[in-house]
Amino acid sequence: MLNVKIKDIKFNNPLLTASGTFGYGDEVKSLTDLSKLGGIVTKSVTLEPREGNPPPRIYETTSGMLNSIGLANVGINTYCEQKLPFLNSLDTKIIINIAGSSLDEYVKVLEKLEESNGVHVGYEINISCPNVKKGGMQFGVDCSMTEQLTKRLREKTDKLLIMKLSPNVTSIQEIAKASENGGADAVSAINTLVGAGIDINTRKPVLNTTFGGLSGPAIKPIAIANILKISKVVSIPIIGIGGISNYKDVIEFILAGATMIQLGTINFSQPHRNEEILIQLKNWLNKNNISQIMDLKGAVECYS
Amino acid sequence: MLNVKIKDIKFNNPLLTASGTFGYGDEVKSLTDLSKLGGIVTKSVTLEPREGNPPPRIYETTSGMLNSIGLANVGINTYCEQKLPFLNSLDTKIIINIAGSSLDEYVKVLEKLEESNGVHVGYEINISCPNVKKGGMQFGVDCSMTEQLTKRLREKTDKLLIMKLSPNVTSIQEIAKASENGGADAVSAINTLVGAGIDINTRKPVLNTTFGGLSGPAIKPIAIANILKISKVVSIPIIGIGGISNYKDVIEFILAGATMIQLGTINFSQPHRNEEILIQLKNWLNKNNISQIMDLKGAVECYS
Amino acid sequence: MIREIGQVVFNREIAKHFFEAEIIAPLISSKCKPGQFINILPSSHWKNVMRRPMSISFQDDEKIRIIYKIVGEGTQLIGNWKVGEPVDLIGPLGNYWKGWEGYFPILMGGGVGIAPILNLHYYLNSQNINHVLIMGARTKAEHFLQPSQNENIFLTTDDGSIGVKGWITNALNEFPFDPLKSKIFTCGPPLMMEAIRKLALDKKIECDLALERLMACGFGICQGCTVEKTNNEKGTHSYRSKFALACIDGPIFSSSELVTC
Amino acid sequence: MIREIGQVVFNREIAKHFFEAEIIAPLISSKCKPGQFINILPSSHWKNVMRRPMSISFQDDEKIRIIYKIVGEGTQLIGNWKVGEPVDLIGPLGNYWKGWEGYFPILMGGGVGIAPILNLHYYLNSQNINHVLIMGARTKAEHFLQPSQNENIFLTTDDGSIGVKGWITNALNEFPFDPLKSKIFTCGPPLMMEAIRKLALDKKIECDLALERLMACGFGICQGCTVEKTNNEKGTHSYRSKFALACIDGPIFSSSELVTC
Ligand SMILES: Cc1cc2nc3c(=O)[nH]c(=O)nc-3n(C[C@H](O)[C@H](O)[C@H](O)COP(=O)(O)OP(=O)(O)OC[C@H]3O[C@@H](n4cnc5c(N)ncnc54)[C@H](O)[C@@H]3O)c2cc1C
Ligand SMILES: Cc1cc2nc3c(=O)[nH]c(=O)nc-3n(C[C@H](O)[C@H](O)[C@H](O)COP(=O)(O)OP(=O)(O)OC[C@H]3O[C@@H](n4cnc5c(N)ncnc54)[C@H](O)[C@@H]3O)c2cc1C
Ligand SMILES: Cc1cc2nc3c(=O)[nH]c(=O)nc-3n(C[C@H](O)[C@H](O)[C@H](O)COP(=O)(O)O)c2cc1C
Ligand SMILES: Cc1cc2nc3c(=O)[nH]c(=O)nc-3n(C[C@H](O)[C@H](O)[C@H](O)COP(=O)(O)O)c2cc1C
Ligand code: FES
Ligand code: FES
Repeated sequence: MLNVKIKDIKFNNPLLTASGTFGYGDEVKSLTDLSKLGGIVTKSVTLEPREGNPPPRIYETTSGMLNSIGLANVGINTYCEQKLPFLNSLDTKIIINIAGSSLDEYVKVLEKLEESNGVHVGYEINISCPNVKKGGMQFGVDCSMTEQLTKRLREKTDKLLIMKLSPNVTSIQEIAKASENGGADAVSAINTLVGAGIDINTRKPVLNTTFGGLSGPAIKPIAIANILKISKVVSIPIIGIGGISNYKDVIEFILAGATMIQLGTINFSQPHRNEEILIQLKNWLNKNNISQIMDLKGAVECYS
Repeated sequence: MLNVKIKDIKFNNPLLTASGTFGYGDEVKSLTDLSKLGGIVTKSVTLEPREGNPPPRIYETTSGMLNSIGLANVGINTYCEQKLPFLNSLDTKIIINIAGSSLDEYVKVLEKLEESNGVHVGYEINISCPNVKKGGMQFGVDCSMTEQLTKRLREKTDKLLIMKLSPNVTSIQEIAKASENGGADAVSAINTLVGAGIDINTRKPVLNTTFGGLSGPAIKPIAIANILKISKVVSIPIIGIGGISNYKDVIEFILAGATMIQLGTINFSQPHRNEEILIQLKNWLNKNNISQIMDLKGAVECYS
Repeated sequence: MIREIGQVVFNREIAKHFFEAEIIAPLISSKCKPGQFINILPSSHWKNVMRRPMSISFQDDEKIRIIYKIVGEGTQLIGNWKVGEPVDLIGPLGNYWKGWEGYFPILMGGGVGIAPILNLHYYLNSQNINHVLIMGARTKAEHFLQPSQNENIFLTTDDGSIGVKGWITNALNEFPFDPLKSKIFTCGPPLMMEAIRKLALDKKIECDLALERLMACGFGICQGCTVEKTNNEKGTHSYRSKFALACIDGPIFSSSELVTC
Repeated sequence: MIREIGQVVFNREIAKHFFEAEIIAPLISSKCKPGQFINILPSSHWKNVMRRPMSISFQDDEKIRIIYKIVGEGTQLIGNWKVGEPVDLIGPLGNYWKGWEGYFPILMGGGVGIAPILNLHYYLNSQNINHVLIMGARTKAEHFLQPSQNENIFLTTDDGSIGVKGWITNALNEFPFDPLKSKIFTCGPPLMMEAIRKLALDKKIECDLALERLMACGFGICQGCTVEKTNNEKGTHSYRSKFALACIDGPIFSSSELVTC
C-alpha cells in the first residue's frame, strides 16, 4: 500500500531521509530501524575532502534552524573506501548526494561512483546549497547550467538521476523544466532558504558565514507551494522536502504532487519519527479506505 | 534616543505598522495608543474598489500564517472621501500604501492622493503582493519595470517614496538597486513569501487561491538575510519587515541595516505590542549605554 | 473593545468533553452583550500567530464565562488554566443577538454553539421574555442542562439517550409555534446551522445564525474571516457587501443574507 | 546510544537557581559513563527543532540525575516536569572522562558545569581514588555541597560568602599538589574554562575540559556542534581534524588540542 516507483526502482515506502540530516546511516542505526526506510539520501560528497565552515554553523530559529555546515565531508576517495562498504551493507535503498564547484567536478564524482562497487540506486545532485562560496547554488539558479549539468551526468549513468532544486529563485518551474529537459529522472525540492540572524549582544551574525540555510517546520508552506508549482510544469516525479515532521505533512506533500518525500531537520530531534509516520500513514489510509498511497498523488482539488 | 529620519521626515521612533495588518488605525485605536507609533502604513489602496478573494483567505501555519486577502479595499475615491479625514486626524505619521495592476494605475492613485487634502508623509508602493492575479508581484520581480514605475511616481511627488520589495526573487539586490536608481527615498522589505497548504481531509487547498503569502516569526531569518543583502548594495534607507514580534527583533533588524521597521502579523494577536517594544527598547539602550538607536544601524560585525 | 487581563475563578468539566471557565474581567463583562465573543491568548508562551476566539456564555457585572471543547493545542492550554491565573483577553468582539421584539424567540444551540445561545437565554430570562431553548448533542453525557417542559427547555441527542432523538430540528415538533411570528437564534456546527437555515428559509421563519470562521485578529484588521453574502448591494464598503467579515459584520448573520453557513 | 522514555522520580530546587531531576532510565543509566550527556525533549509539545542537552550528574543501575539552571523555554519546561511524568531522552551521548591513572585528579566545576564533574566525583569515590573537588559559584546560596577539608571538597564564591573568595582557580592554592603529577577535569562557563585551560597550559598541568556547543542532534549527524582544534593532523576524517564535533568527538577535549573554550 505504501510502495512507490521512480523509473524502474521500487521503494518500500515514500520516506527518504534528506541529505545532511541523517549522516551515512551509521550514526543513527541504534536509534531507528534503517530497513524500514524507503531509502537514505547521503550527506553531499565532493571531489576533495572539505572541512566545512568555521563555527558557529547552526542556530535555532522560531520553528526552524539555520545551518552553514558548508558541505563538510571526507571527499570522494575516502568515501568510496570507507563509506560505501557500510552503505552497501545496509538493508535499504541508497541515493548518493553529490555537490561540486564546477560542472567537471560533479561529473568526476559521479564517474568515480559509477566505477565503484557501490550498490546505490541513484544520485541526488545538489545544485542548491546556499552555504558554499563557489558552486552549489550558482547552478541551481541558472536554467542553462542546470540543463547542461543534467545532460552531462545523464550520459554517465543509468541509475536514478535526481536534481535537487533551490527555492531561492524567481521561478523554480524553469529550473525544474531544465532538469527534465536534461534527462533527470526526478527532481527533489526544496533545499534550504537563504536566512540569517544576528546576536544583538555580540553584534555578530549567528553563523560564521553570516548567511545560511533555513529548514524545519517554518518553511513547510513554502515547500508545498514549490511542489505545487513544479508539478504543473514537469511530468517526472517530484520528491518533496521541507519541514516535514509528521504523517499529515507526508500526505500533504503527496496531495501537492510529490511521489516521495524526505525527512530532514526532524531527524535531529526525532530520529525514529520515520517509523511512527509509517504506522500512522497505514492507519490513516485504512481509515479512509485508500488502498494505495499513490492514489493521492497530486490529488489536491483546487478551488478553480 | 529613538527618533529616526528618512529624507527630511522625522519619526518619533522606528516602529511602523505594516500594510494590511493594522487597518487604517480606526479599528485598533481602543487597543493601543496610536500617537506612540512612529507611524502607520495603511492597507494597500487601488484605483477601483476590490472585493478581494473568496474565502478561505487565511490559514495558520507553524509560527506563521498564510493569507490571500487579495487587496480587498474601498478604492481610491471612497478612500479619499472616508478614510483620509480619519487618517488626517491621527496624531501619528501616515504612509499610504498603493497597489495596482498597471503602471498607469499606480500613477493615477498617487495623483489622486497628491491632489487630496491628505496630510500623509509618504507612499509605500506595493510591487510585491503575491495574492492578486495581475500586477503586484509581476512588477516586483522585474528590474526595469521597477525602475520605470519608481521614476514615474517620483515625478509626481515630493513626499516619501518607498518601494516595497518581494523576497520571491533570485536577487532582491537588483530590484532594490532599480528602486534606488528610479529615485525612491527608501525600500521596505520583505513582503510575504509565496506559500501554500492542503487540508488532507478535504483535499482542498487551505486558501481559495491555492497560493498565498507567508508571514510571521517563521520568516524572520529570511527577512534578516534580505535586509543584509540589500544594505550592501543601496545607500537609501531600508525599512525592515518580516516576523518581528519583540524588541530584540527590532534591534536585530537595525543591526542588519534597517533604519525603521514594520510590525505586521504580530498586530493581530498583540495589537499593543508596539508600546511594550518602545519601553523595552529604551531600557535595553540605557542598559547598554547606547544614546541613539541609530548608532546600531548596520552595526553587525561579520566574521570576515 | 479592549485588552483586559482577566483572572480565572474556576475552570471545570461540566459534561463529557465540555469545559467551563469563569473569568473576572470587569471591563469586558460590563460592556458585552449576548452573542459577542472574546479573543484569547491561550498562554503567555503561545507561539502561534492567532488567538483563540470563544463566545461569552454568561456575564454579570464582574465576570464572564466561556464553554469550550478541547480540540487542539490552544484549547488544551485553556484547559490547563489554574484558578487565579491571569489570562489575556480582547473583547467584547462582534455583533450581538437582537430583534426579538414582536417575535417568539426559539433558541437552538448545538455542540459548543451552546455558549452564545445560553447567554441569550439568561438575558431573555432576566427580561422575562418567554422563549424556547433547544440544546442538541450527540449523547446524554454531553448535556449539562435538564430538560424541562415547564421552562421550555428541550434537549435532543443523536442516540436518544435523553430528550428528543435525532436532529436538533426534530425538537421543533415538540411545542406549538407560529412560524411567521417566531424567530430562530442559533449557533452550532456548520452542518446543523445549514439545516436550520434551510428550514427557516423554507418555512419563512426569521432566523439569525452565529457563524464560526478562522480569525487572525477578531477586530477587523486582517480581513481573513470572510463570509460570503448573497446580496451584493453597492454601498460605501462595496468590498464588504459581497465578502463580509465574521468578526465585525458578524458573527451573527441573518439566514437570508448568507450563501452558506 | 538509544532513545529511552524515562520516568521522573523527583524534580526539585537544590540551591538558588539550581534544580535537580532524577529519572528512571535503566537502559541509559546502565550504559553511561561519567562525562556523558543525554539529549532531552523538554515536552511532547516541544515545537523547537532541537532537543536540550544535559550532562548526567549521577547514575546508578536504574536511574540518572541531571542538574540544571532555568535559562529559557526548554529548561522552563523541564522545570515543570512532574513526578511520574514520562520524558523522552536520547543517550548516553559523547565521550567520557578518562586518563586519571598515574595522576592526582583535580575536579573543578562551575555553574551548571558541576553536573558532569559531580558524576566523576562519585565515581572516583566509589573506586576509592583520592582526588580534590572544587566547586565555584557566584554566592553561597548557589552552592548545595558543604566544604570539607577532610573530604577534599573546596568551594569558591565570587563574593566570598562561603569558601574561597574569587575565581575558582584561587582554590588551587588551598592544597598542595604537584602540577606534573596532577590532572584537571573541568566543566563550567566558557570564560572560567578558558582561564583554567590557560593556567593548565602555563603550569603544564594535564587538563581535560567538557565544552558546550549548540547541538541540533547530539549524535553526529548535523555537524553543527563544531569545535576548532589546533592540530591539523591529516587523517581519514580530515574534515574533522580541524573542526571536531562536540557531540561525538567531545564534549571532553584536552587543553592542548583546543583553540579556545
Ligand atoms: C466567533 C467564534 C466563537 C467561538 N466560540 C467558541 C466557544 O464558545 N466554544 C468553543 O469551544 N469554541 C468556540 N469557537 C471555536 C474555537 O475558536 C476553536 O475551537 C479554537 O480556536 C480551537 O483552537 P485549538 O488551538 O484548540 O485547535 P486547533 O487545532 O488550532 O484548531 C482546530 C480548529 O479550530 C478552529 N480554529 C483554530 N484557530 C482559530 C481561530 N483563531 N479562529 C477561529 N477558529 C479557529 C479551526 O476550525 C481549526 O481547524 C469559536 C470560534 C469563533 C470564530
Ligand atoms: C553537552 C552539553 C551538556 C550540558 N549540560 C548541562 C547541564 O548539565 N546543566 C545545564 O543546566 N545545562 C547544560 N547544558 C546547557 C543546556 O543545554 C542549555 O542551558 C539549554 O539547552 C537551554 O535551553 P533553553 O531552551 O532553556 O534556553 P534557550 O533560551 O533556548 O537557550 C539559552 C542558551 O542555551 C544554549 N542552548 C540552547 N539550546 C541548546 C542546544 N540544543 N544545545 C546546546 N546548547 C543549547 C545556548 O547557549 C542558548 O543561547 C549543556 C549543554 C551541552 C552542549
Ligand atoms: C544541518 C543540515 C545540513 C544539510 N546538508 C545538506 C547537504 O549536504 N546536501 C544537501 O543537498 N542538502 C543538505 N541539507 C538540506 C536538507 O537536505 C533539506 O533539503 C532541507 O533541510 C529542508 O528540509 P527540512 O526542512 O525537512 O530540514 C542540509 C540541511 C541541514 C539542516
Ligand atoms: C493579512 C495580511 C494582509 C496583508 N496585506 C498587505 C497589503 O495590503 N499590502 C502590502 O503591501 N502588504 C500586505 N501584507 C504584508 C505585510 O505588510 C508584511 O509585509 C508581511 O506580513 C511580513 O511581515 P510580518 O511577518 O511581520 O507579518 C499583508 C500581510 C498580512 C498577514
Ligand atoms: S478576524 Fe481579522 S478581520 Fe475578522
Ligand atoms: S550536535 Fe549534531 S553533529 Fe554534534
